[in-house]
Amino acid sequence: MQRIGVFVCWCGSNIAATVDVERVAQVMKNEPGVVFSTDYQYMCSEAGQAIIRNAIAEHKLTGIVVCSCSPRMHEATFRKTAQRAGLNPYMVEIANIREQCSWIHKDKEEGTEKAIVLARAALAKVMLNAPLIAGQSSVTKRALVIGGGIAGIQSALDIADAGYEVDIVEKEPTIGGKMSKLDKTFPTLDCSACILTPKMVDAAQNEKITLYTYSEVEEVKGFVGNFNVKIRRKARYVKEDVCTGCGACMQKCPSKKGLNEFNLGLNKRTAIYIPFAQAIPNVAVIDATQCIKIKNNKCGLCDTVCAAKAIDYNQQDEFIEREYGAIVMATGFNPIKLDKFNEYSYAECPDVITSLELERIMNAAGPTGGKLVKMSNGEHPHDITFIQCVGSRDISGRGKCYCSKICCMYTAKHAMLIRDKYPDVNVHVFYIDVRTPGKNFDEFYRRAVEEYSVDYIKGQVGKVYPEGDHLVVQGVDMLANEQIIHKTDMVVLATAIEPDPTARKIASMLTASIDTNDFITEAHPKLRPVESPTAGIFLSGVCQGPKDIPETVAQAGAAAVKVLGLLSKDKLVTNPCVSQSNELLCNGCSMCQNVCPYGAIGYEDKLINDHGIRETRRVAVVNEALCQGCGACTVTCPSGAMDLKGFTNKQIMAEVDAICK
Amino acid sequence: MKKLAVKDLNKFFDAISADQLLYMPLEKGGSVNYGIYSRGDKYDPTVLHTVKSVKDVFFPQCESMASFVTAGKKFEVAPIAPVDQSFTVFGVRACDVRGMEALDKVFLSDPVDSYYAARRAHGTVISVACSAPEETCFCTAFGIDPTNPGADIQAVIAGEDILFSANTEKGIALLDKVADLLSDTDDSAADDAKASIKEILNKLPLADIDLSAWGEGKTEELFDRPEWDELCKSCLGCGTCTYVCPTCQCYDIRDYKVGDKTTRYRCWDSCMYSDFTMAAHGTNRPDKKQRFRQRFMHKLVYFPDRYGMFSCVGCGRCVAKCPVSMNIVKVIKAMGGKNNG
Amino acid sequence: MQEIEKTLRSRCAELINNGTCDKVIAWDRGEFFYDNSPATFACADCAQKLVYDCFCGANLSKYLIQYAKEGKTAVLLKPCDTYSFNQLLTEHRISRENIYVIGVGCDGMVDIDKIRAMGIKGITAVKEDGEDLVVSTLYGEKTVKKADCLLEKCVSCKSKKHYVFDELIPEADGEDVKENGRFDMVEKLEAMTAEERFEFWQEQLSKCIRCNACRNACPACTCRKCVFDNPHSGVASKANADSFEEKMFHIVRAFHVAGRCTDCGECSRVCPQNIPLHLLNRKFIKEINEFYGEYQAGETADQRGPLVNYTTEDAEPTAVSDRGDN
Amino acid sequence: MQVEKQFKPKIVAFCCNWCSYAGADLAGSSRLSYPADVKIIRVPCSCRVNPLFILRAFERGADGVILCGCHPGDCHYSTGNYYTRRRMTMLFSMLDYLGVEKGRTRVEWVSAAEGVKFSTVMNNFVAKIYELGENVKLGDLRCKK
Repeated sequence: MQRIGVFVCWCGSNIAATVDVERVAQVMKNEPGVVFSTDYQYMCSEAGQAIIRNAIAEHKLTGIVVCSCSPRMHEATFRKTAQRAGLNPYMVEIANIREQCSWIHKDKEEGTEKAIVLARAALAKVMLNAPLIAGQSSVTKRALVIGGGIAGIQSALDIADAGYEVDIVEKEPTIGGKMSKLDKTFPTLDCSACILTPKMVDAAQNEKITLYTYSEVEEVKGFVGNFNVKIRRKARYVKEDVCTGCGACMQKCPSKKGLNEFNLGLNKRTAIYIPFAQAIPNVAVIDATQCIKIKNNKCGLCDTVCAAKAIDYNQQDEFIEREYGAIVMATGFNPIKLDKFNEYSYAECPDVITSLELERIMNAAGPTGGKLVKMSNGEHPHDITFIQCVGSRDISGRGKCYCSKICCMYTAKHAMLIRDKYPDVNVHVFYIDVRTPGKNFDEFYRRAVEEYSVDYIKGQVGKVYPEGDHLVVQGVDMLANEQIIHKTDMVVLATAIEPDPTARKIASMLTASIDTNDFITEAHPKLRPVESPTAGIFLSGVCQGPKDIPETVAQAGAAAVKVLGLLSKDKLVTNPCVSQSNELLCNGCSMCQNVCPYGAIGYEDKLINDHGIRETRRVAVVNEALCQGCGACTVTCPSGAMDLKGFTNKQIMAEVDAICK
Repeated sequence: MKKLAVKDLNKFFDAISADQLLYMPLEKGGSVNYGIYSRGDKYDPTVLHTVKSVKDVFFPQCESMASFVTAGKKFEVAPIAPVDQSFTVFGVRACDVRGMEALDKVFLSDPVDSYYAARRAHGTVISVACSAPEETCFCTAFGIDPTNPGADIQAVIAGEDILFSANTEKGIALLDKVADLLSDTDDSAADDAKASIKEILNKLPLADIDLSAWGEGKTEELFDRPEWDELCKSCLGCGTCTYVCPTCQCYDIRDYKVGDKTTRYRCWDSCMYSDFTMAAHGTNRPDKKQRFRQRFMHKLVYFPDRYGMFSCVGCGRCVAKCPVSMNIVKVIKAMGGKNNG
Repeated sequence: MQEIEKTLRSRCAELINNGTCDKVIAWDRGEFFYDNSPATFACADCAQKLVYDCFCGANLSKYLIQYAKEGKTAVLLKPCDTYSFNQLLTEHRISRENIYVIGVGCDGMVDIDKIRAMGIKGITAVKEDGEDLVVSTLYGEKTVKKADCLLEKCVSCKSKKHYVFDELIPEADGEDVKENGRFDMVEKLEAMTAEERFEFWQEQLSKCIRCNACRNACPACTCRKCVFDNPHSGVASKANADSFEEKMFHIVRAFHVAGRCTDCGECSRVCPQNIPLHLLNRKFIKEINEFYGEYQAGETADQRGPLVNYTTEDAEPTAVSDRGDN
Repeated sequence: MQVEKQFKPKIVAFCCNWCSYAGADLAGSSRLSYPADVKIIRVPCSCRVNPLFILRAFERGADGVILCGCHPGDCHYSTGNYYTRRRMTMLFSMLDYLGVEKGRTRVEWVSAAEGVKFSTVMNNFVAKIYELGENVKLGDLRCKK
């Protein structure tokens, strides 16, 4: 017979304000099976935990129900408490009377009634709990970083620095990501390339780091500590280990119509190309869609001029498989597509550009050699208008409902740089709010306004259209409450940023949860911001949410620390709530095997003694190290031979019964 | 002897059911079973057998016996009292009447089953002679006369009339109650009807089935006979034969817990089921042969040993209803007997 | 039929004699001409007693689970039974190498109750004569259309083709029956209002006596221990208690065989209360066909059933709830 | 005179641990209310929910059962909710076929980030159950008080 203790937490007033915690404890005291019941202000506090420990000892409790906040919050805490008192940690059940009760109900009577039902359901379950012993699994001491931008590079460097092997998979031909495209960084205005490229070189030269550029993650199997990842190495048509990066091929290539991706398509490049001068690896790649040799089997000039004999027109995609203990997602972001924002005439007017395009135009290595010109005619502009929140904070459904966070600051940077370099250019900024939280951020913005006389206009732009050589911006000055029709030479759109489109696919492969905006969900928004709820998956950079470079670098380091914490373990404690096959009931039909996503179920011919009848039967056997405890098999099994420890059929039905009572 | 026009049967039913429940064979969803008569329901005399026998009235397939209510840690038992109202059952065939005798042996002997006993005490049974026996019938092999079915009142349909005669005080009292509807008549019409039924009975293919291999004291002779191995093979292990049988009396007692209330009920069980009489050690009769043998040995050997009568009444329900046509007739014949070819 | 029966007898005797099999699972004569019973025949002489006529409705495939564990077993399978056989192979309940399948031709099995329901009494024999049945009775001969007397499962026969066999008797195989109308009644029910459907099923399912004949005859219900029999499952029950238990039993049973049921019709054939249980299974089959593409369980022995499969584009459950409200 | 008892439905919500239960937590921490009639049972994945549990709930007197899981494609266990989707489509179709009101059962995909959706879904579902009233078609008589 179970001896259950019930512990009702007030959570200060969080629970106690809408749930009569004393009554809950009192009612539970009279439930069959309950030998002790009490309430306390903060069960999770040391004093609260002491009450639990003492009660376990004093009343010889065999199981406990804690009525408190969500088990996602403190289940682990109370399991440890139980364990310290000598009780199996899986003899603990949580009744969530905060998130799912006190916080959503106002009426105290109603809240109390519901809390009692939830407590009864937890009691019904715990009565059927059985002590579970966690197993162990090994840890492959190697990490994978998906994405080779600043986030990925930083995470990889930090992991490698601690002495662990780490691989970076980058889908572009070079690492460097978005930061490599930036001209200057706020609020210090130091040169982006100057601070990034040394890190890129570090990454390339670190013997613990392996770079797989121009590569994509194809398939992920396994689980924390034991991921098996298939990586597609896309055909470069250039032997990576042979190419010296001399660039002779680029000089000779007659196909010059490819859009230069690095410059966001603002200019053209050859079919064989090195993305930019400081690319890592400094190796050419052939754009098969542009290459005359590959398309028409003519030309072959690059092969002729390549002294290193690095060209291989017949190269195929290659696949490699690697084992990893941990995976860092650093898949980054992109500016959103503007096809739903026709009012800005972005598609029609070359002089309407995005901020990222402006970065390239301002950059000495960019399409204009760093000279600020109108893309339509190469003329020097005299008036530039910035439009903020293009697609950010958008509730019309066309854009993103969130704030992209970095736009206010980079626009201030752009405005300041332009005014600094071209004092003759007037700069206007249409904004909804200027958001400058961050060290030295507001000071930076004020400098733009005060020192550089940038014209900030609070208001939204309704329309941008071309008129002769110029552009006309129609907007509202909300402070002056007047319509503005403003003639300008260039318009720069502070385009919202969104997670890279590959993020969703990769998250699916990793079984990491993703939110409606395709940002990867963190295990806890405050307390576990760099971990995914899926064990062994960590988040670095903008894939988790919009952030600037220092935040990205900080998070990348934090993710690396979490990875290191994992890799430094020799064994992991596995979740004991795994499936279990009852050999006496198993029909051997293999249906469970069909639905198991982990290949955790195998079949064996076993000699079974079924109440005196001995025969060899084909029965399911669960590999507990592989099973992740989803329970798909349990529902597929018609005889109920498959059951899930910790969430058994009987336990769940007991909860159902208690609720429907 | 009392007479009533068959077409006036509903008046008879209405009169009886005015102050008590009247059970009779009623069609529902295409099958005929005993149900509670309500005004306008039709009795179909051409239906020989109900699917479930009259056993379902006196020993219902499922009946609650007690409930336990917990309030906090307190616990209260509330027994459910046996029936205390009179009721009537109409349309019982001779085989089912004999079936009730077999049930009486079990349930009315010490310790008396109070639920069954109460129903027997409060129930008045009106039997009806079989006018068109079927080829599956072999009640005569057990000495049953389907033209004289017995019970409190027995009836026979003769042409346009149904003729009643009371056999017991309960029967007399009931006929008195509806005396207005009935007229007196002599036995001649009934005798004629019975005679023509008997002609059919003589033609029935199973009428002369030989039971000499069975009966009291045959356990040792029959228990290990090799025929059981083959006989049991086609058996599916379902409970159809036991549930349609008028004499199978095994039941299980189970608890049904909802919230604070537990209802203890009993329901028919079948010795053909793999979980029948499952005890704590987990082994009852572990294989099909043992379960199969048990049912027939019980009907034809153990029951005679104990009560001096067969507990098969030859109604033929199992013969007609077995999904794989493996039935008591085959078993009887398989073990020999001179007429059984 | 008589020809086939003769061939079957001599062929089965031959198979036993030449060591192809040590026993044959077939049908044996019952007490009457219409109640053939599944049986095993383990010698060449016994095989002469096997019966094959229009009263061999029982599907023999399920017996193989228990009786084809050892040695080599030959079995007679009608076209519809071969689906069940394949499904049992799929689920590893029988092993192909232990079994020699004789596919027997079938043009429909007869339901004696349907003949009786025509008011024909005292039946002593039924002979097939082309499309007709010649019924001998105590009161003379009567001729009826065979089509009017078929078992429900034969009325809507889906195929006369054997989906698995080692040999066929007769040699020529039949073909799928495309227009079998087996979903007609399901559609009729679907067209009713929810209230009417509820009434229909309430009346039918409340007849259930929980005898488990449907389950025990079903070649898809092959659990060693049914959840309803297992005292540890938490749902064990025997009663046909007040209102819900039979319904629960039948819903769960239908669900457990969903995607596995070959629509062999045994459940309805064996029900002592004549509950049209096949209509539950056919509903699932129809829905599976409509939602996930045509699927016939047991067509081959290596299919992945629709409920242990998915596509990322599957219909949402709202596809059901958003249907027009009847 | 029997006093008409005010209908208070019993509603069971099965929520997968990774998305919907977290979504419910988020609804809670965002103080987005929904009726107290809803009681949540946590399961690791929506694919853990056996149709038997849903029938059990109705048998024991539930008036509505809702099953929430991760959006298809986002299952923590990759594929669990795809099986759920098929199973529940089949179960709901069968219940409808048996004449049970369609609105009593529902599947919703609610992510960990969709606290608002969780609360909206529950409010709508509860409203639907109030509209349908007491579940009389599926309950076991023995469970009625």
